Order: sequence, then structure tokens, then C-alpha cells
Amino acid sequence: MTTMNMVKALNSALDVMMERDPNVLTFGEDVGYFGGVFRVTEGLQARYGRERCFDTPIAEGGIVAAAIGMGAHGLRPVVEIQFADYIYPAFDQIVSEAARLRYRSAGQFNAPITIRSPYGGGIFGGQVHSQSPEGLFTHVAGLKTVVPSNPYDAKGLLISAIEDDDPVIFLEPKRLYNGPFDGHHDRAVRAWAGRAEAEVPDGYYRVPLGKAAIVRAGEAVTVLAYGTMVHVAMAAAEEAQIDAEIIDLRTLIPLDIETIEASVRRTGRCVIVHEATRTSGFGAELIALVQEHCFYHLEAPIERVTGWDTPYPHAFEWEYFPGPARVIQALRRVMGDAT
Amino acid sequence: MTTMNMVKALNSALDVMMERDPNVLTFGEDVGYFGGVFRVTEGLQARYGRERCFDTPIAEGGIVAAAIGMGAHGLRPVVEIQFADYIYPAFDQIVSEAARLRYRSAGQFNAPITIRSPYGGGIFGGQVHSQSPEGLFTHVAGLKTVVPSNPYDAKGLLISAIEDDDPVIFLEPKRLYNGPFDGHHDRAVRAWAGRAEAEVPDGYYRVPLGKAAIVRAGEAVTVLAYGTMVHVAMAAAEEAQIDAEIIDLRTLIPLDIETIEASVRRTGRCVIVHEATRTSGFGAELIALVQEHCFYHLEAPIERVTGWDTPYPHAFEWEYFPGPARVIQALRRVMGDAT
Amino acid sequence: MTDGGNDLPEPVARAPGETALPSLAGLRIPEPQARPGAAPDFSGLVLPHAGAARRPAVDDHPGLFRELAYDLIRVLDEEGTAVGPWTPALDAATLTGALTHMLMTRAYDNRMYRAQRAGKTSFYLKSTGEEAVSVGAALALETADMCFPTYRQQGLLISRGYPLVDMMCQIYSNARDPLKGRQMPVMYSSREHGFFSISGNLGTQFSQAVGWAMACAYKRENHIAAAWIGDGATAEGDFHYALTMAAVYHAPVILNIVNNQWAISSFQGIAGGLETTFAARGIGVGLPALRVDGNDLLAVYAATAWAAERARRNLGGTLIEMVTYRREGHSTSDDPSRYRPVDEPDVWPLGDPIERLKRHLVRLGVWDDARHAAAVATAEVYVKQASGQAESFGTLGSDQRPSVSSMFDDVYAEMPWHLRKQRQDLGI
Amino acid sequence: MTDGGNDLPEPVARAPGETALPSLAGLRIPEPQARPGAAPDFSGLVLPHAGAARRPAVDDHPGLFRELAYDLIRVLDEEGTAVGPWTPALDAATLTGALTHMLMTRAYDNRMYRAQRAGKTSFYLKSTGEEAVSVGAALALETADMCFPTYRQQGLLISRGYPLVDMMCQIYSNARDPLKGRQMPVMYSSREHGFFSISGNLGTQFSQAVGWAMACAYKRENHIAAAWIGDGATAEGDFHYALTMAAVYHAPVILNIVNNQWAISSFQGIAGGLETTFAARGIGVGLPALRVDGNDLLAVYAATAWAAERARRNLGGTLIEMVTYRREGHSTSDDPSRYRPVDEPDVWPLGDPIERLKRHLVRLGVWDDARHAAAVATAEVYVKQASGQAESFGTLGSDQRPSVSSMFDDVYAEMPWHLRKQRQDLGI
Ligand SMILES: Cc1ncc(C[n+]2csc(CCOP(=O)(O)OP(=O)(O)O)c2C)c(N)n1
Ligand SMILES: Cc1ncc(C[n+]2csc(CCOP(=O)(O)OP(=O)(O)O)c2C)c(N)n1
Ligand SMILES: [Mg+2]
Ligand SMILES: [Mg+2]
Repeated sequence: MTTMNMVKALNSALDVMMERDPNVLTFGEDVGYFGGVFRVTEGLQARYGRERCFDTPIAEGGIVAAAIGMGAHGLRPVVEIQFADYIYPAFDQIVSEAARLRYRSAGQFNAPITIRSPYGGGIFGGQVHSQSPEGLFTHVAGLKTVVPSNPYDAKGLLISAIEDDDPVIFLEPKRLYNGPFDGHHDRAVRAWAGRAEAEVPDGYYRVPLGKAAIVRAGEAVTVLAYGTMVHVAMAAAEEAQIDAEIIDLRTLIPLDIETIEASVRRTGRCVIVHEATRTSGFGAELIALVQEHCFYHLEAPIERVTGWDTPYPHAFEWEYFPGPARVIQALRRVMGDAT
Repeated sequence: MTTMNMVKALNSALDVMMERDPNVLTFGEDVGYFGGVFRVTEGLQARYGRERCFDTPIAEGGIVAAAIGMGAHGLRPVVEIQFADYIYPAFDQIVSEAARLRYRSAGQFNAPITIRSPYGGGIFGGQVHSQSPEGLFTHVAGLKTVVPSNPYDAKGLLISAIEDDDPVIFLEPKRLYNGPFDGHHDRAVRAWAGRAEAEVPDGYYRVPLGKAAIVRAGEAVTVLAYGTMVHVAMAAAEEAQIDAEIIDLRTLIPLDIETIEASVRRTGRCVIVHEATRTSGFGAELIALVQEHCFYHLEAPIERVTGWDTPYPHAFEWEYFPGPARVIQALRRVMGDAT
Repeated sequence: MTDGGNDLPEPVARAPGETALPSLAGLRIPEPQARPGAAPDFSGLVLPHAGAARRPAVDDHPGLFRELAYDLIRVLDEEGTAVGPWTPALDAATLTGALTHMLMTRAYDNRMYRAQRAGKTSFYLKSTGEEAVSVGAALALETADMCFPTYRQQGLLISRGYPLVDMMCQIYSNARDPLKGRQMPVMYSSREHGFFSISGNLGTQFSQAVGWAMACAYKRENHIAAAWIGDGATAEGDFHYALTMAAVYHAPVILNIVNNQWAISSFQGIAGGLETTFAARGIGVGLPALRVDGNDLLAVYAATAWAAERARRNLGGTLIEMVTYRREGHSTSDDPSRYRPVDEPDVWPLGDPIERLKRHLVRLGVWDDARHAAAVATAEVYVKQASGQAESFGTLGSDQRPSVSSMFDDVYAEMPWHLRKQRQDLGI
Repeated sequence: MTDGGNDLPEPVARAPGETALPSLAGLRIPEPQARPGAAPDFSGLVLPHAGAARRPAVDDHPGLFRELAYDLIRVLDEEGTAVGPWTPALDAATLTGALTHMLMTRAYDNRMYRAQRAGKTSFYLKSTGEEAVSVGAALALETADMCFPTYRQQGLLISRGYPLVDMMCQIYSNARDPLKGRQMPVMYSSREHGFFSISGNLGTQFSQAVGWAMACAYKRENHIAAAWIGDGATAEGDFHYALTMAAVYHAPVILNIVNNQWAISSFQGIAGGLETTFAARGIGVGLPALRVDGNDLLAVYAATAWAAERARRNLGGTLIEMVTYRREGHSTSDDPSRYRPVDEPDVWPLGDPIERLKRHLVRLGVWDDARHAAAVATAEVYVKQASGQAESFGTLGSDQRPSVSSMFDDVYAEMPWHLRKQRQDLGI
């Protein structure tokens, strides 16, 4: 057990897997000698050599294409897209190729690749360093989409993703890299140290894909969140003293519907929080599923607290970011407490 | 007034606009001399010259990029992506560039471009000639998404799209190009001729963006559909003798929420039909909005009838396609008639 | 706009309109030499003599033979004699084998085309006139070298002994379709035969091939990758990724551009073929670049073998432009008479690859018209028999097809709950 | 697999393992000459003499001067004398104006860098050492020629007289920010000054520039477009689209690659710079390709003017590689001492563009150290004054910023109901 922030935990996952499996390698822009602009691959080139951890040309489509070719030939590439905002040049390779390879070849070929990318706002990154594109990937059959919210999960989920035989989109909440963040941007920055989720085993362990975590038990309302928003939801529940059950989805696809269903059937109320733009975000799918599975248990409309349907505006970071205040409002509305 | 199929109606829209406005031009793969693989641009090069209707290299990203540059400089390019399945190489240009240009330049530049593309199944096109990617675009702030279901609307909506100052994704249900199709693939092929929606004015007219059409009035249940599925829903309602109100959305973004809300509040029940894969499809957003706007009027869970979460399989075209039988089952479930 | 702006240094650029500038004359839109009704014209295609192109050592620096991107490597001369430094050492049995495979490919194409026309499947796409491109490459590669083909290299599968019946079952999406009815016709896949699953999205696999080749190098294998792309599809970003990454990592890959002059209705000038050769794209990134007579099986073989040796000797990738001609429509959905002269195929100056190899074999004294006629007939009979067998397993639309429930398999390695539920919803 | 397969013709390819093939030796991963701790080394950079490169006529066929993609167009020699056929006819006033703009750009960069360090904004990015690339281009272009810059051509705006205060207000996202606080610092936009909105996504605008240029030609204007891209970003698909479409349609565009040796921590070899020059990419598609000493303002001017004349005379686009060096970190988020020798900037053989132009002016007798010192001081004072003014309109995080409700404007031309509702939900 070592105390690790999320960057270190992710680095440790890569280290463990590269150590265990010579077929695991990692590459991307600035990933090699430098160790990545967020330092997630730091030290790996020195430890495993240039062929197993290297820089690539700035061509996200080429990076993913190369990973697919390697993956089909038995390797387990982990690629980094420097910011999730820059994943779109690789969209065709992800959607048309990685996602469909097993299906269209009837299992002859597959793409056991992991695509890591920092996502989300909170660092004044403006419109091209703040996006949350997870919703797009959840629409594509054949992809798995994972979003950790703390160091322990980050490592365990990344190991599971690397070992998974399907392509996994692994989105890392960059605002959580160095410490938890609950949306109170005006308070002092906190570190991971001292928190239970930052106690990370040094060696190999897995957090399974497809399993959510109930991070706060409660009876009054179910909150569905992932990534940074888990912390925002926790803060909101504490501050408003609402007996909310907060579910950290961890994996969006495949979704842990059982945990969600059991909770909402019990609470009868549901609030969904994500940072991505609202319309057709993953929150929409969650609403659809919850009302399909729990309609007769629902006592109020399901609410979404999300980013607005605008690009992420530099000067209005905190008006855009769905912070605790907005979550509290939604919780109150769903509980029938306020307008 | 002339009887036109959808191909002719779209061609007429381009013809009218190229005639009226010298800034309108059209290009894409095989669009020039040949007139497009679906013949939508037939005759335009002969009529308006090579500079106004021409072939492009096979580079969807380049096509859209060129259109953005032209659009910012005052032209109104209409580009064709040969199949919607091939729009992903242009995804970055659409999502990161066209959609955000006005916002990020505070209105100094904009991209008044129209991206036309045939979408949907029903022609045994297999996994790369059958997709319905509309849901992805609806998640992107700054884009409008339009899907006509008949020749009259196709022409009027395309004219509105070309005149619109924002980027418009204009998806054409290829199975409707030459005749209406209600999913009864085993029946004789029908033509547009003889139907009211195929009576198309020769000249200029608009069907406004953002306005749905109630194509069948009813009291028992509201069906939301667009494109090919409008016809499937109509067939289902007729065959099952259900008093369904069928709304042809026509524009997905901006959505005509008023028409939807008024209808669902009256009927208390709602079924959504689309051909795209289910998870995180536009149906999810529609469910979210309907339950947000009409929760206390709903008498049953909202149902989705959609394509499955698999690629479109060549041999199982009709098991994949959400035909009238599946819509009828959903209608009955929502009405409480069956299991 | 704020006040107090940048008034100190004078703006250096001239203000608009201050000077009289010429007006632009409009866009240049490339057009082919001839459209329907006009006489076909290939006078723009410069044809160097067979045997004239030099053959560099595989370890020469690519900067030393850039002219080969503008030249044309040809081995067979007009009379069918193999000439010049690229002449490969292939024995007569190998060559007649290759001829047989070209004949088989053509017979297969013809039969499947007719099957589509007869309503037995939804789509078909021939490689007529381009058989040397795939058969010649197969001859130079090992079966364990992975091929990333387009939809027009069926000759690779046929050369590598993939059962015709299996190919046809894929075309028919029938009960024995190795791809379980999931793919459109001609989108074959056979890992065993070193034939990567065809996507249908143009270009995407060119860059994947580089990844595969990188994995070969990473694993210290002794096999390489080869990829094909059409002239039209070279405009895609994936083409650029492939070239860039092959160059940067010295990936052991052979990158083939099949310039068959057409991309559906667009002639190769729309992809940039009027400005320079497609082989020149290789010069752009510093890859060795060869331009080859793609209707000359010996030249295709020789260039491929040269590139394969280079790759296996850790010298990196090679870009090869195979100059050929698409004699037929793009596919069964296409009618080429709408955009090119109907007799254009007949005047294509590089001739027919089968005729050219036949002439060579006749000249070598190991072949004659009678043997050729017999081989054609054998191929046709053979294809016919295979097709009878394949049809006995069903054709598209018949009841004999893979089980419906299998349509939910293989989306993921393990089926998640939502797909299980959807399978249930479908009632299976 | 079905029986009755393809047993008739023998498979032509050899079966795997039958022959003894060499094993591959692994991936080549390019590495720079020197990493931190080692002595910097530019011995790989061949430096032709100033004045040596020939100057073709603008209407020469690009195939006639391919060697210019491997050469280096230089005008200023070691002593600061302008030599050779590329020497432009620029008067002393114009040249001192250009020098002033370079000084202003550097002073602006320094001040804004410090403002970021002082917490007045979130981010900054300098162009130190690359000032000639933008100032030289501005000198050769008309203001109505639209520029599609990257984030490192602030010199264009400064040369074109865009108010420094406006630039700074953008940096501070303050109440007078012309972009209403929506963009990260340095992502300027000024239609009026022919400066296209910077995206932040690398490469995307290179291909848009071609579209703009096509529109110029379509409209028979007398203006053209110019675009810039980094060495690193040339690997993106958009770069390839731009080159292909510029070549195919003869678009009147100038496509500049700014090869400043680094892309964040990756040296130019990771983008393919060890295999060939970046200018060679132009040869790949048949565009005229020039390789230029980017720290020589006269060479930058001359090459740009040549390309602009070519474009205006309907001869199409030009690709120019500007060879320069990024002296500082990539941005305020970067620490270059982690990946390159700290003294590498000092040994960069093409020197400093300001020093080089200064030497030339001194040699011409129109400049001296005193005037230079005065000009530096003036620029600094000027920038300081502008910055005081800009700060009076607010800095990032202050209360002075655009109205919050404006964050919902301009997503669409007209605000749809869902955005109106979201604005309401935010309580504004
Ligand atoms: C990404 C993508 N865009 C468009 C298409 C549609 N399409 C299929 S084949 C074709 C022409 C390809 O021409 P070329 O690359 O020259 O290959 P050829 O058919 O001549 O062998 C086009 C445009 C596609 N399959 N994929
Ligand atoms: C599509 C995309 N991928 C990655 C990035 C992240 N990024 C920003 S700058 C940069 C390096 C660019 O290097 P180069 O093109 O050489 O330009 P320079 O910074 O040297 O001027 C990278 C990788 C980005 N902005 N956009
Ligand atoms: Mg072709
Ligand atoms: Mg650079």
C-alpha cells in the first residue's frame, strides 16, 4: 500500500502491466522520454525501453490505427490521446474500426486496445482542453467506456481495461489527477493523501469493468455520477444534508443496471450529474433506462445536472461547471422541497 | 407542382438555390459530372458549370474543411458525404470546427454550410452503408440536425438548411429516395407518385427548421419518429388500429418541444422509433425531455423501438430494421394491452 | 475595439485595395481526357520501355533513387520477353501457377457478377484487368505476411488457396458464410490465409497495416505486413498516417497504391494524379517509392519481392504505385458508360495482365493457345462446381443463413446484459 | 471452413516457416541528438550558403525545381549582407518597420508571459526566436489576404496593426475581450485584420485555408489565403487534405510549415524530420516546395512574396517550410529543461531573427546599437502602457469580465429554446 494520487496510480497500473506482460506497450504524443504532459507515463521509457513506451507523430487517427493493427496481432497497446478534445481525428478509427473488428470478422480479429485520455474541465482549459465526450462513445456498439473517480479505482480499472479483449475508452478526470475536487473552486486545493481511496496496492489488482460502486448509501434519492461529478455529488449531499444514495458508475458501458435499478426502486427519485453538454449526453440514456426499469417506482421526474449546450467558455468556467449548488437545487426539486 | 421522388425533390432544391444565389455551390465524391451515386446532383454541373458542382478527392475531412473555409468567406457550400457511414473522417471538422466557429470567434466568422448524407438501412448495405449517426450530432452544441421523410419536406427543408447561417447536418433516408417504405420489405416496392407529399412546387419554398409535423392525429398514444420510421409508425398505427398521434420531428436540433409536449400531455403515453442503435441514441434524449416536460401526465413508461446495439448485419437486415411488428408490440405495451 | 491600440509601429502590410492586384481566374476543376461520346485518350500516360528502370540495392538510401517514383518499372516488353534488371528468377511452373490464379480470379469474378445479376446476392465487385496486382504480390509474399487489402484483391485469397466455396458463401451470406452473414459481399476475412478483415471504409486499414508491421518488428518476427489502397482513397487522412508512421518507425510494411485510373466516376486527376505520380507521395515522407506496371505480373512480383526483402532486412517500408486499369464498372451498382467512353478499357496501353503473361509463357515455350484455352475452361468448370456447392448452402434471401441469434454475438467478447436483453426482445 | 475448397491451383505463396527468413530487429524509435545533460548538437542540419539557392520563375513547373525542397533559401549571410537571387527590393524604412514589429512581438511575449506567471491569466505561449516567420510573411501579404495561423503567429496581428490592448484583453478574458471570454489565451481572432479565429485543435485550419482560397478564386477576388502549421502537426490528416486539395484545385494559398524543431517535448524526427525535409511533402503532391531560413526575415519575405505572386497569377498554391527554432518552452505549462539541453537555443545555427535583421540594417548604415536600444526600450514602454490599459479592463478571475449571460450567445445565429431555458436555469 502506498499513497498515490491519480497520476501515480495510473502510472503504477501501466508499470504493473508492462512488467507482467511483454505484449503491453504504450505510446502517444509526448508519452516517451518526457512521460506525458500529465506525467502518467513518467519513467516507463527508462524502465522498459523505447520500444515499449514512445512518442508518436501528432496524428490521433494514426495512433489509434497503429494500436488496432498491433492489437489484432496480439499486442495490448495502451495509447494516450493528450486531451479528450483531440480524440475526434481518431473517431473514425475508433467507431468504424476498433469497435467493429471482432464483429465483422466473426471473431477472427479483435482490438484489445485501451485508449486513455484526460477529460473534463476545471483547469481553465477553455473549449479545447475541457471536453467530456463520453456520451458519443456510449452510442457505439463494441466499445466499452470507463471513467474512474479516485486513485484506487483508476489503477484497478486501468488494469482491467488493459486485460480486456475489447477496445476500452478510458477517460481520466484531469481535475482529479492531483487531488479530489468537489466543485468548490474557491476553497483550498486538496490532495489525495490521507483519503482511503488514495491507499493503493503497489502490485496487481483489478476493479472489474461493468460494476458500479455505491459511494454513499441513502434512502431519499439516488444520484448517478461518474468521474469528477462523484465528488461534487458527495459535497452536495453533505452540504444539503440530504439522505442521497450516490452511485459512482465507474463503467458507462457495460452499465451496472442492477445497482442502479435496485437503488432507484428503493428511493423513487433520481438525479443524474455529468459535466458533458446536456443534450444527448449519457444522462439522457440513464434517464431512459431508469424510467424503463423503474417507471412505477418514480415519484418525481428524473433530473439532469449537466454542462450547458455551449462550448466550455474560458472566463465562465465556474458558471459552466455543474457544481454543488446546482446539484443541491436539483436534489431539492426532486425531493419536492423547492421550486 | 410536379410529382417528384425524394431524389428529384432534393435535386430541385439545389437547382433552385444555385439559380437564386451565386454563392451556393455543391461538391463531394462523384457529385460533379456523374451527378452523385444517388443522382441527387444530376444535371447541376451541366447547368451551372464545373466550379459550382464538382468532384472532390475521397477525403471527407477535407471536403468539410474546404466547406468551412468557403462558408467563412461568404459562400454557402452544400457538400455530400456519399454515405453517412463515411462521415466520421470529417467528425473533427464538424464537431471541433464548424460547430464552434461562430462561438469561439464571437460571431466574426461562421460556417453556413450544409452537409447532406444518405443514411439508414433497408438496401442490404451491410455495416457501412446503413448507419444512422444522427444521435452523435445532436450531442454537439452548434449543429442543427435535419431528417426529412418525404419529397415535399426534403426540398423545403434543404432550402431552409442552405439558407441557414449555422452548419446543418442533413440526413436523407436513402430507403425513401425512390418511394415510401413502411418496413414491409416483402411487399411490392411503392413509388412516390400519387402521394400528396410527392406533389412538389417547382420553385422556391421553405419548410422551416425546428418545426415538427403531426402526420397523424390521435388521442391514445404519441409516437415520435423521423425519416423512414415515420412511415413504419404510420403502418403500425393503421395495422394495429391504434389511435396514435404520430409526430414527424423533421428537425432533431432545434427540436419542436412544444408540439411534442402538447401531444404527450394529451395522450399520456409515448413511443419513440428510430433506426439507429439504441443506447445513447436520440431516443434517449427524447425520453429524457418527455419525462422532464410531461412526467405527471405519463401513464406508462416511454418505450423505444430502435436498431439493436450491433453493427447492421447484412443477412439480418430485417431482424435489425425496426419494422411495424416491433412498433405495434411497443404500442400495445404502452397502451397496457399486452405483455 | 479598444482605444489606445497599436498605433506606434506602422502596419507593414499594404491596406486592401491600395495596389492593383490581378483578379483570380476561378477554380481549376480537373477533367479526364475523354467523356462518353469522345474518343478515349491515354496520350498523357508516358510509357517508358520495359527493362529501362534501374534496380537499386535494397539498402540504398531512398534519396538516391527518387526518379523511380516518376519512372515505370516494367519487365515484359511488347513481345512478351522479360528484360532488364528487375527480371525475376521465377521458374515456368511458378509462372503458369500464377497465370492459373489470374484465370481463376477472372472466372470467379465473372461468375459472382452473374450470380448478383441473377438476384442471388446484393452486391458484387470485380477486379478484372487488375489480377496481376494481387496475384503477383501473393507470389512474392509469405502466407504469414499479413495482407490488408481493399475490396479488389480477391486474387490474394485465390492465390493463397482459400477455398472458393468459402468465398462464395461469404458472397451469399449463407449458412456456411465464415463471417456469419454480417458483412456485405466481398468483405472477406481469413486470418489463416493472412488476409485481414476488409472494412469497407476506404483507407482505414492502410494505417492499421503499419501497426501490424510494427508489432512484427516489436515481436522480432520474421514476417511483415502489406497493404493496398486505391488511387482515390489516397486522399484520406489514413493514407498520410500510414506513410508518416511507416517512415518514422521504419515499419516493415509494403504500402501499395493501386492506381486503376478511376474511383467510381472520378478519374485519378481528382485525387491529384495530374500534378504528379502517386508514387511521389513516398518521396514526400522519405520512403522508397516505386512506380510499377501493374499489368505486368513479373514487374509486380519483382517490386514486391524487392520491398519485402528491404522490410525483412530491417530497412523499413516501401511505397509502390501499381499502375493498372479498372476495366469494368466500380461494382454491380455502377454503370461506367455514364462517365467514360465505353471503349476506354480497350485502348488502355498497358493491356491485359493475363494476355501479357500468357504471351511471355508462350515465348518461353511452356504454353500455347490450346493449353491456355484448356486452363480457362478448367477455371470456369472449377468455379462453376464451387458455386453449385456454395449455393447448396443457401443464397442471400434464402432460408439457409446463419442463426439469427448469432447477430448479437461478437459485438463484445462476452455479451453484456443489454445485448442479451435485446436478443430476448427480438424473441430469439 | 467448407470442404471442396480451392484445391486445384497450387497456392503460390510459400507456406509459413518453409524458408528461413531473417528476424526483424525491432522498432526504430527516433531520438534527438542530445537530451538534458548532453551537449546540444545540430551537426545534422546542413546549412547551404546564403544566396546559393536559385530562384525559379513563378510560372515554372514545380517539377523543375524540386531541389529547393532540400535546399535552404537564405538571403542574409553571416555578415548581414543580402545576397543572391532571392534578395528582395525592400527599402530601409520598410525593413526598420519590420524590425520594430519583431521587437514589439518579443516585448509583448515577454510581458504576457510574466502576466501569466503573476497569475493574471491561465496560460501564455511565446513565439520567441520565430518572429521573422510571422512578421516577414505579413510584410509580403495584403491585409485582405486571410491568414490561418497557429497559436505562434502573434507577429501577424502586431504587424497588421491590431491593437495590443485588444490582444491583451483576449489574454485576460476581461470585460473588453473581443472574444467575450470564450477562448483560452492566445486564441485570437480578427476578421478585420485578416486573422482567422484560432482553433486550438492542431491542423484543422490548414485545410480550411484551402477552402477560403478556393472561395477567393470562385469569387474572382484579388486576394488569397495563407496558413501556418507546426512541424509536429504536419502528421495530422488535415495537413494531407490541405496539400491534396490545394494541388487538385490550384487553390491560391500559401501553406507554411513552421519547423521550429520541437512539438512540445517531441523533436522534429518524431514527425518524420529524420527521413526527409518537411518541404518534401510538397513534392509528394506536386506542389512547388520551398525550404526557407525562417530566421532570415528577408528570405521569409522573398519566399512568401514569390508564392503570393504565383497564387495571384492563378498558378496555384505553394508549400514553404520555414526552418526556425522554438527558443522557449512550448507554453507556460511546459518546462523544456526536462527533455532538451538547456543551452540548445544558444547553439541553434540560424541565430536570432532580430539580431540578424539588425546586423543587416547596421550594415546598410541605417541602424546602430543606440537606435536599436532605443527601439527595444520604446517597444517595452509601449507594451507596458498597453498592458496597464488592458489590466484596467480586468484580468482573469477579476470581476471585470463579459456578461455571464453572453456565454449562451453565438452558439447559433438565433438562440434556440433549449439554450434560452439553460440560461434561465443558470439564473441569469
Ligand atoms: C471513407 C469512405 N468514403 C467513401 C466511400 C465510398 N466509396 C467506395 S469505393 C469508392 C471509390 C474508391 O476508389 P479507389 O480508392 O480508387 O479504389 P477502386 O475502387 O478504384 O479500387 C468510394 C468513394 C467509402 N467506402 N469509404
Ligand atoms: C489535434 C491536437 N492534438 C494534440 C494537441 C496538443 N498539442 C498542442 S501543441 C502540440 C505540439 C505542436 O507542435 P508543432 O505542431 O510543432 O507546433 P509548435 O508548438 O512547435 O509551434 C500538441 C501536441 C492539439 N492541440 N491538437
Ligand atoms: Mg481506383
Ligand atoms: Mg514545432
